Parts: sequence; C-alpha cells; structure tokens
Amino acid sequence: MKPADPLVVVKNLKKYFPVTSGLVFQRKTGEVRAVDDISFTVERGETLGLVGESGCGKTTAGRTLLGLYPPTAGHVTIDGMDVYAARRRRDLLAIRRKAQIIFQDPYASLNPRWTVDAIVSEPMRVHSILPDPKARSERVKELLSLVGLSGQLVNRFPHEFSGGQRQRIGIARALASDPLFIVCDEPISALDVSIQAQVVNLLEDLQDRFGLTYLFIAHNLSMVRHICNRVAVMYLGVMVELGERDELYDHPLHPYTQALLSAVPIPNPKQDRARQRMILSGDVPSPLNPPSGCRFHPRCPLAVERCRQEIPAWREVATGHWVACHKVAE
Amino acid sequence: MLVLLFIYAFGGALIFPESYANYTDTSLRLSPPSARHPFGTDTIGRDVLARTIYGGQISLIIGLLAVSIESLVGILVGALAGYYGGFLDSLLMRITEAMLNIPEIFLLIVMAKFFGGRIPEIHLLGRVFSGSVIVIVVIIGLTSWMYLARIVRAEFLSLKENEFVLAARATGTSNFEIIFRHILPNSIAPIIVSATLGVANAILAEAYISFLGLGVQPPTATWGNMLDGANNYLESAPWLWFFPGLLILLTVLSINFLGDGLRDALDPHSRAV
Amino acid sequence: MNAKRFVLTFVTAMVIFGFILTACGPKPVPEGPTVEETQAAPVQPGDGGRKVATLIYTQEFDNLAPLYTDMWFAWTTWQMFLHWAWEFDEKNEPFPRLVTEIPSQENGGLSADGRTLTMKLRDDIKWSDGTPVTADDFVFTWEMAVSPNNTVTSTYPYDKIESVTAPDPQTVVVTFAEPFAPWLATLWHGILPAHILRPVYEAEGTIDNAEWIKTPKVGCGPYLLDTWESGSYARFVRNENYWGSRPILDEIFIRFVPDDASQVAALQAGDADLGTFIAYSDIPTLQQAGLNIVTEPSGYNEWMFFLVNDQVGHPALTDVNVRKAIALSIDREAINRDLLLGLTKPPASFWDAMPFYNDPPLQNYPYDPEEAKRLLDAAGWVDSDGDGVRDKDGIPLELDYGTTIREIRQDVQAVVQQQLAQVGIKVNLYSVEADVYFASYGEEGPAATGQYDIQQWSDGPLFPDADLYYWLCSEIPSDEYPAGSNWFYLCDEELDSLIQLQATQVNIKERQQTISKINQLFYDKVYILGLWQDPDIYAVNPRLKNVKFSGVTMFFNIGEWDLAQ
Amino acid sequence: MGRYIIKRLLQGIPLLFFISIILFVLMMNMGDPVATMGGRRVTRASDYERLRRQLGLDKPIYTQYLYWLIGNDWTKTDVDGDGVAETPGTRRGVLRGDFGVSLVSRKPVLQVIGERLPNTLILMLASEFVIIVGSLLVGVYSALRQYSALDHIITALSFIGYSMPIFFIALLSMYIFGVLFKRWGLPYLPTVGMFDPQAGKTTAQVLWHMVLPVLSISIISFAAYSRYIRSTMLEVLGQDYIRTARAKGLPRREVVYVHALKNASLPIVTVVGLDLPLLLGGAVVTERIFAWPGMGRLFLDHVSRSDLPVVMGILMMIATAVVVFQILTDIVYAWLDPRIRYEK
Repeated sequence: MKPADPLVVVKNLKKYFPVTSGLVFQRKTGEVRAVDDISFTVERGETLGLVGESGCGKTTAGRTLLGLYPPTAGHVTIDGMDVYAARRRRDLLAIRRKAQIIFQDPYASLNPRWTVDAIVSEPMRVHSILPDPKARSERVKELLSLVGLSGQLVNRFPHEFSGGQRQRIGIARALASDPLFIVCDEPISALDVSIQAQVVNLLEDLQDRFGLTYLFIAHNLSMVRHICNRVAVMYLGVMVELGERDELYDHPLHPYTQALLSAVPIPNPKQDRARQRMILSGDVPSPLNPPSGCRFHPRCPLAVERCRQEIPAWREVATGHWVACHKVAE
Repeated sequence: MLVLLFIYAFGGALIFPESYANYTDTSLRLSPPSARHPFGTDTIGRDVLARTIYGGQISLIIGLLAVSIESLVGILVGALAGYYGGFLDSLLMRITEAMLNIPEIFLLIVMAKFFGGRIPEIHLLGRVFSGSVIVIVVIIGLTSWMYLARIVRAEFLSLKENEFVLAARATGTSNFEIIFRHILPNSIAPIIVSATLGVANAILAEAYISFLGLGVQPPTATWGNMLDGANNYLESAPWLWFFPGLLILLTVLSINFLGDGLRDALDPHSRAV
Repeated sequence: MNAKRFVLTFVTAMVIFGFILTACGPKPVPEGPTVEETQAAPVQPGDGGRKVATLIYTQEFDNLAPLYTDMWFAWTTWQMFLHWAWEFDEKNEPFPRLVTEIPSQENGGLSADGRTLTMKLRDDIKWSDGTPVTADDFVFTWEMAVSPNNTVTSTYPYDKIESVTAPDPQTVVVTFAEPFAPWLATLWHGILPAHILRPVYEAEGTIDNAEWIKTPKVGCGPYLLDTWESGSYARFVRNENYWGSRPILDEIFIRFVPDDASQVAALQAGDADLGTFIAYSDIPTLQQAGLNIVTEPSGYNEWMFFLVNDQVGHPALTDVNVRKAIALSIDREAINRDLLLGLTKPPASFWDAMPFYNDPPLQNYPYDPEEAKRLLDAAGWVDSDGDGVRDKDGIPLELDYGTTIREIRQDVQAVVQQQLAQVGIKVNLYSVEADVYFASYGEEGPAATGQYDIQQWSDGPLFPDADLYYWLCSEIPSDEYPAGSNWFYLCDEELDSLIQLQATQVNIKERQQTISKINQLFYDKVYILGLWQDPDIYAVNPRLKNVKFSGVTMFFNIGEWDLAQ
Repeated sequence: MGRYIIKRLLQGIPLLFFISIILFVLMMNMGDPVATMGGRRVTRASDYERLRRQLGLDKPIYTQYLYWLIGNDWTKTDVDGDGVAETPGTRRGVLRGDFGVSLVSRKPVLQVIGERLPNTLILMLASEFVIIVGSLLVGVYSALRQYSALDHIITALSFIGYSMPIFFIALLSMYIFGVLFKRWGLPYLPTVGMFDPQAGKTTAQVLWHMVLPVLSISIISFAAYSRYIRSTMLEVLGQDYIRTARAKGLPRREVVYVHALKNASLPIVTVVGLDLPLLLGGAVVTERIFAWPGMGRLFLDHVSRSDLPVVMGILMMIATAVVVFQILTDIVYAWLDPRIRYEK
C-alpha cells in the first residue's frame, strides 16, 4: 500500500435512525436521516475538522464510520480494511485496534465503577497487547504520564478526577491500543475554557509523536482552525463544503459556511466591525422530514426555485475544495 | 431482627438434631405447649419448636435460592432485551408482560403441578431435601423474575447509550463483556434492592403454595407446609399455626425493612412503599 | 425511627399473646363443645313445621347423572332421586327396588350358564313427570353406556353385555358375552329416563350436552333436585309424584363445606343434621357434642402395596421375608390407636368388610421389630458398612414410598419412615397430588410407572362384590399397553389364575372358596399390608331419626328419614 | 383519545395470545384429568383410552390448542377408536365464545365460571371499596398529621400489614373473631361460607359472612395504599400551588380535599388498577380458608383434577381482566391528568 493512500475513505455513508411505533413487534414509521450520503477521505497524518451546528449529524457520522452504529448504506475503509464487511471477530478487532474515539463528555465516557487502571488497560486486554498484567500496569502508568497524569492515580475511580483529568484518561485509553486514527468527538466542548487549550495542545503533541490521524469533530470554528489541516462543514446530515483550512476560512463558498464563519468572533475588533454579519433566520428543520432540494434552502438568503427542486451536486470547484450549492459558479 | 431469625433457624440446629425435628411420638400428638415442647407438638407428636427451626432453614434457603434464580433469569432477560433491543427485546418483553398478567399465585399453582413429583430427593451437605424443595425454588424463581427483568431492561436502555459503553465498543470489547462487566455493575443498586425484597416475596410464595398443599412435601418441614391443614386445628391446636405464621411474618417484615432501608440508602429518589 | 420501635413493641406483644393463647388455649377446648351444645339446642328450623334436614358434604358432587360420574358424593345423592334396580341395606344385603325380585338361579332370573339375566320390573314405578319407568329405560341406559358418542366415565360392566332387550315393558333380558359374576354389584347404578334423553340423542348424536345430564331434575326417587348452587348448596324437595310410600322430610338441604373444621363446627352447633367423610381425629369432639357416629364398611381399606418386581421395584421386595419384616416392624396398632384415635384397626384381609369371603378370618402380623431384624439378617440384608441402613451385594435397603398429599397419609408416612429406620430400612417419602399420583403410564404417573417401591392408597374389591380384576399379569402397564392397571407390577401365576377363575364363577360357594385362596395367598406372600380400615363414617344429629346407611347405596332409606320436632 | 384507546385494546390481543399459549403448554403437563374420573378407584384401562380419545386428550398439543382456540367443528374426529375419523366436532373454540365443557362436571365452562364469578366479584368489589375508602381516610389523616404518634403507629401497622401472609391474617382473625369471641360469649362472626343456608342467601347474611374475608383481603393492600397515599399527599401538599391556594385564604378543608386530594388520587388510580392481580391472587387463599364459593376455590378444585377447560377459562378470564384493567387505568390516568397526552 502506498503511503499516499488516504487512511480513511468514506463513501456515500448514510445513517438513518428508524422511528418506530409498535404494537407487538415494532414497525418502522419514519426515519431520522442523521447522516445522508456523505463522502470524504482523511489523509494519513492530517487532522480533518468536521463542523456544524448541534444536531447536524457530525457525531453520528463519527460514530458510524467507526462502526459503532450500523450504517444504513455506504462504505468505510480504514487503512484499507472495510469496516462494515468485518464479520469475523478477528477482523473487527483489527479495525478497532487501529481506530479509536475520544468522547465529548468526560463524565459519561468513563465507567464509574472501574478504576483508572481497568479503564486504560481495557483496550490492551481486549486486543491481547501485553498479556502479562504487570507489564500492562506499567504501560498504563506510562500512558498516564504521557497524557500528563501521575501514575499514582491508577487505583482511583473516575469520580475522583476533574473534567480535564478525566478527558486525559479518555485520551490515554484511546492511545492504549496504539491506534492510527482517532475520532475526537468534540473532545473539549465540555471542558472549561482554561483546560480546552491544554487538551488541544496535548492532542497536537501526541499527533506529532505518534503520527496520529484525527477526525476532529467540533462546533467551535476557531479551535478547528487552530488544529485542523482540512475542514468539512455539515448541515442537516449532508456535507455542504470541504476544503483546505485556509482556503475554506478565507474563501467560504457555501452560504451556510459563510454564515457560520461570520458568527465566529475575531480577536481583532477592527476587522470584526468591518465584517458583514450574516444572520440566519429560522430554526434547523427536523431531520425526520428534511426539506426538498437543497436542505439549506429554507434558511438560505440566496435560495432560488431551483434550490427547492434539485439536490445540489457535490462538486470539486477548486483543487481540494468541494462544495454542494447551485449558486456557486461552475 | 433478621440476624436473630437466622440465628434461630441455623443456630437452633445446634440444640436439636434434625432427626429430633422429624421424631414422631404418636402418643404425644397435639399436646399443647409445655416445658418439654415449648411450642407444643403436631398431629403425629413432632416437636413444633424443632420443626420451626428446621422449617425456618428450608424457608430461608428457599427464599435465597429462589431469588438467585429470579435474579439470574431477570438479569439475563432484562439485559438481553435492553442491550440488544429490536426483535429480541420485543419478544422477551411480550413474554414478560404475558407472565406479569397472570397473578403470581395462579402461575405458582399451575407450575407446581407442572413440575409435581418429577424431581427426586437431593442430598446436600449431609442432609436430605425432598425434591419438592428444588421444585419450589425453581417455580418461585421462574414466576417472579418479571419485575426485575423490567428494572434491568430500563437500566440497560439508559446505560447502553452512555459514552463509556460506546467507548468499550470502540475498543472492541465483546458484547458479553460489555453487558456483564460494564453495564451490569452500574445497575446493581436497583437489582440489590429488588432482590432483597424478592427474598421476602419468595418466602411468602413458598408459604402460600405449601399452605395450599402443593409446596414442599413432608417430612421436610417449612414454615409454609407446617401451616397446611392447620385451619382444621384452628380451635383445638392454635399453636400449630400460630408459631410458623408468626415466624413468617417476622421474617418478611424484617426483610422488607432491610429492603426499604437499602432503597433509601442506594436510591434516594424513590421513597414509596 | 419511631415506627420501627412500634413494630418491636407489636412483635413482643404478639409473642406474649402467643404464649397466653397457647397457655390457656388447651383448657377451654374440652369445655367448648358443652358450651355450644347448650347454644345449639334452641336452633331449630321452624318455618311452619316443614321438616328440612341439612346434610354436609365435604366435597361437591361434580355431576349427578348416572354413567357420568363415579364420585362417592354422587352415589350418595342418587338414592334421593334415582333408584337402582336393586339396592343394598345397612348389612350390604341386596333388596329389590325397581324389580320385583332379585334375579337368581332359584327364581329363574339367572340362567344356569350365568350368561342371561332376566329382570321383572314393578308395574307401578314412574318418573316424577308421570311417565312410567319401563324396560325401555334399561335398554336405553345400556345403549347410552356403550355408545361411542357419549363420554361416560366408565362403560363397565355394560361392555360385558352382549344385548339388553325388552320383550315387554316390565321385562328386561340381559345377555352377557361370557359368564359374569359381579353383575349384582355393578349393574344398573341408576337408569336414564329414555323419554327425556332419547330425543336429545337422536337430535345431537350424544347425550353429553343434554340438560338432564347437567341438572337431572326429573327422577324416580323420593326427592327431586330443586336447585344446585355451585360451591354452596344443593336443595332437594319431596317428589310429590313418588310411586313408593310418601317421603317424610319436606326438604333435604346439602351444604358443600370443603373444610373439615367447618363441618365439625356446623355439626356441633346443630346447623347440620348429618356430616359425611368424618375424619377420625374429629370423632371424639363430635361424640362429646352428642352426635351419633355411624361407621359403615364400604370395602375400602388403606393399604401399603409392595412393588414385587425386580425389573421395576427394589430387588429386596421380591423376597417374601423382607416384606414380612416390613410388616413386623410397623406398629400398625399404634398408628390406629394414636393417629386414628383407636376407632379403627388394621385390616388383615382385602375382604375385611366381607366376612363371607374372609373365611377363615386372617390375623394381622404383630408388631415385632426383633423378629423383623432376624428375618432381614437371615435374608442377607445386614448393615455391612455401618451407616444404619442394611445392604446386600452393595445395594442399600432404601425404598421409595409414595402416596397422595392427604394429611393423614403424610403423617402415617412419617411414622412408618421412623419405625422402619429402627430396623435398618431407609425409606424416602414422596407425596403428590392425586391427579398427578394416579396419572396413567402414558402420562408418566409415578404410580403407574412404578416409581415407588411402596405405594399407599385406599382400595377395595368391587364392593359388595369380591372382584379384583386389576391384579392380573396381563394388566401390567408397558409401552405397548400403557393403559394397564396393575400398578403393583405383580405377576404371580397362581394368583393370576385364581383371579381369572373367580370372575367367571357364578356359583357363590365355589367362588367363595377361590376368593379365600386368594386371600390366603395375599396374606402369606405379604403382597399388601393393611394400614387401617377405611369405612364410611357419618356423624348424625340424634334428632334425625330412622337413618340407616349402606356401604353401597348409602342413603338407601332416605325416604324414611324423619326429623324429631 | 379514542384512537389511543383502540390502540391499547389492539395491543392487548396479541398479549392474550401469548398468555394462552404459555398457559396451555404448562397445563398440558399438569396432571391427568382422566386419572381421577373413576371415583375412588383408578380409571379402568379401556375407559381410560376411550375417554382420552373422546375428550380429544390423545391429540398432540398443538392440535388441542387449535381446537381450544378455534374449535373443531370444521373437522372430524375418531371417537369410537377404529382409526377412522367419522364424527364431526362440536366445539366452536374460544374465539367464538366457546370455552369448552368441564371435564369434571360436564357443564359448559362459561356456565361453571358464571355460577361463581358473581361471588368473587362481590368479595372483590367490597374489598376494593374498603381498601380505597379506608386507605384514603388513613392516608390523608397521617399525611396531615405527619410525625404525630398516630402517624407513626399507622406507618408501623402498614408495614406489618404489608408483610403479613394473607392466610395468617385469615387464621388469626378467624381465631379471634370466630373462636375466641364465641368462647367469650361475644357476638361472633361466621367463619365459613357465604350465607347460612337455613337463613337463605339474603343480603344481610352475605354481608355478615363477608366481614372476615374482606378484612383479610383488604389488610394487605390497605397497608400499602395508605402509605402510598400518605406520601403522595405529602408531596402534593408541599407543592407551590397548594401553598398559593392556602395563601389565597381558601379554607384548609377545601385545599386538602379539593385540590390536594384530587391531585394525589392520580397515582392511586394506577396502583389500584395494577394491583388487581394481587387481589385476585389473595382471593384464592381467602376463598379456600373461608369456604367462599368463588372463582378462586373453583380454580383450586378444578386444578386438583386437571380440568383443563375450566382452569384455562378462569386464567384467561383473569388475564383478560388484568389487561383490560391496565388499559382502563391508563385511560383514567390520562383523563385525570391533563398534562398527560398520549401521542396518536
């Protein structure tokens, strides 16, 4: 395999959650289109940002591509291995070992009944890395010091830690199986602002040291700009724009991206004042019953009749810059 | 109080050997309480005091064993239904609901007949238990797991969406391990409360079914079967039914207290009776 | 918590109450009845001098139609509204009822080969709706009994009959396929009213669902069913159309009281005039309350049956000396004295209630545990491993002993277990519900499949006939013949041929000799061991006059019963 | 609301199917109904085979279930044992309202049950009434006088009542009110039966005989209910709108009985509805002890003879009642609480 191959390839990924009502056995009466046909790749060693408002499907996308939710349709390969085709437990474990996830809520993501040692060593146990318990304990301490925690804390329970510390434990767990790829699912949004930077720096540091690849899910655009190489924007289950960080931030093409960016406070007040704010009207429609055509059209200031009728194609308008909008010039 | 009852049932065994509890002296039948037989004697001259001691052992053992079975089935059904969801959940929950809709005593009677006389005697720890003890344990276990299953299912439904479960899945931890090592320990509090109260219910259930003559068969004594036929001696030999009845009441009462206390301690949100 | 302290107080109070109750409890018991007696006296049914007798049944009859039930409580009730062709008196001697005389070889009613029975009916008998009772009713009854469309409980003995004909309305001719000795005791247990049921049969093909089968309100006896309230009572009123002498009571009220203690209380209080199925343990109380206790032999005795079959049962039981040792080591006198309050004694013969067949009378094996030990030692069953249980060739002398869940049976089991343990025989006790215990071989009933080495229940010959058909080798159940009724798995060729012989012996004297041989055989080989005689026991309030009971047709003279005012 | 009710009713049907299958399987292996038909003697071999054939007990279990469910009048059976099915069936099946014929009394099951049902209902309704009225009074009282001596006593007593096996209450009350009162020369209560046959089935008689059984059934549920009412009352009384009502100067009586009680009665409705199985279960034991001619005793009598049609009929009727009661509970609940609106 050539090193130039992307590490993660996502093709036409769909995840619908059935809405059921049942008498005896449940019957599907509708579906939430949380992720509706998205495609992208993540290159080795890069950090791809995935942004969008809450409820747009970013978290679902992240979890589905790891196979934590069974997909409705689509393919995902990680390091050349098809995630959804893995039937045998051995194949699945191989994928699980390469791809890990860090969660948003450091309070919910650690089993409250387990000690730190048990939590961090679980991946090693499952993947039979270091079968010797003693060696495993040593490794746990090593991992903890790697994320900036004292190895003395291994026998404590999660509730004895602060949020930031807990998130570090979560990171240590993710690292325990020596993964290539980590989905960072809003890893900092639940943390105090003062801690956020520390964690982001830790993640960057780890990326450098271990050559990790991140899919960084966030709704905080400024943090994304800080850490990501490329950024993808999602709206209501679909991807509307994807591009190099600077290209996207400087030349947003999709009206939704423009709106998002215009809401980001810019540290320089002069620039900020000069900027034109774009305020979106209306609420995000229900993914249970998404709008026809372009999903953004009910809130789009540029919407025309065509946007109501026709789903815009996912096109590459410039090298590495993809967008789905009728109004963007060919 | 519960401790006292346990001491009564198990410590009493040090004073009277089991053969004494089953020792019949037909010439002494139905003698009222006296210094020699503080609780009187029964219809074939057995000492009621000694029988309440051995009966207590069996009743308590039945209570504990039945709850073990109840918990096993309840946790298994609840966990599978809650964790896997979908068709399995629907199927298991419909069965649970169906069983819940038949009053327990009817189910017990039908089950007792279903298993009646099919299991031979069991020799355990140097003692002989009539096969009906096992039957009773099994049927009580099999007719009482439904509430627990519902509790466990609800716990699993809420816990399985927790991120630490997702994290475990992302790690590649097997479903079995997720169910039993991740989720179950986190739902243990309501299970403990429910199981404690379950012991009281199991002892009562044994008493009911034995009272109706379908439970544990002689010569093994239980508090319940000591009461069987006692209403024929309502007037002439009240000691026959009073002591075992009182002991059942005390046991159930103290277990209920314990369960209530546990609930208050473990789950401060629900304080209903 | 205050509440908890209260509970403790309450509990203490309960315990104290318990001791007070038990301390003073026994004393008032003997006084109790006298108090009630004085109370009971003024309670009299006084509504206009109507004579209403109240009977207590401890079980409700399931059905009242002949052929459709074999329940004891239905039999007792039949004599109120349905007569048999001939009935039996308090000495269990037959007397003619619907017939003019009981057929016999002397009067020409029974042919010499024993195959043809000619019955002459009275000409004045009629149903309560006025229709005469004729030979046609007998023919119809036979037809219904053997019709495959009717789910009668038993076709016996009608299936032994080749034909029943009615040459004229007062003559019934019964022809048996083979000579059939027990006809007197088994034939015509109630007849069906053809004029009511034949139309139903012709219309529906069965009489199963006929109204008369559910509530037979038309009868030919002294009383008629008036109301039957399930679970509570049944009321019988005088048959104003009765062909015999006018019944004396106006009304008979049957209360269903399933609980022994309640029956005793009602009898003590004078609320009832007659109690049935009295438990031995209640007899002293009732006698103290001034009730007459009447015991009437019905052929039944409580038996231990040994499974003498080395394939199915315990090998030790095939040795007659082991069985004899068991007989010697059970103190049956003490059981009768203490548990049955000395009101009965252990039966020595299957025909204890029928002295005619128990001739010469047998004497019970005594209680002699020392002799039992000696017999067991001699038979090679010794306690070689010192565990208190005898053994031989590595097989411990450990027997399974099963019965139904009746309290007295379970009590006796416990006593027997203890007494046998003293001679080194270990007994495991089982007791299950009757419908499980008596379930068939195909249903894996424990008795039918020979799971117990010793079984116990109450049994008797086809009283007042001596027949005992189910001890035949051919009746041993097997996968090929799951309906077999020889649950003793006993196959003794001598016994087998004697049983077959007696069933065809129409000559009474010859038959008596055969039965006596069987009796001696049972005794010598100890195939069965009697525990206690099981007669029907009634408690009768002295104001109920002229009451007689039979062991077969229980209330045979109910039309003559009277109430002292 | 209408659609909700229909939906809930539809939900009950498959549930009842499930129940019937479970019960049928259990019951098929229960005992042998033919075994006890011979009276005191074991049923004869030839009769045994014939009866099993005639009653359809020789058929495989699924066939029996099918016949039980939809009847057998569309097919022919072999009743004379010659291997040829010649007799058309007569059963119409449960779905067409035919619960079969009792194997014991040969009466239609519906008639057998119908004779006993009213007796049980009388007992149940009276008990329900005593429970609800009594527990409301006691519960409200102890809520209003929280932590008073009487409140403590009530709490403790309810704990004891809750833990009492019903037969112990029954025996104890029989002993005290029947035996001891009689011995002391006090007016004593009758301990068995539904009425004194000499006096006839008059209302007064039935009421008089009902006292002890109703007492026994009530005590267990009564204890739990009054505790429950006490806690919900306390909760409601602590809420803002009650304080507002009081602050507005509404009389205390009105506040308690109109506002608080109305809201506190909501959860009670649920408990009452859901406790039906418990009550019916208690009735089995109570009816047996007090010789009450109701369904519970009918059940015991017929279970002991493995009378499948009757036992099945009783259990299905009870299961149906429970299901219907649950639905009713939900509906009443929805009706009482305007906050609860069920989705279509």
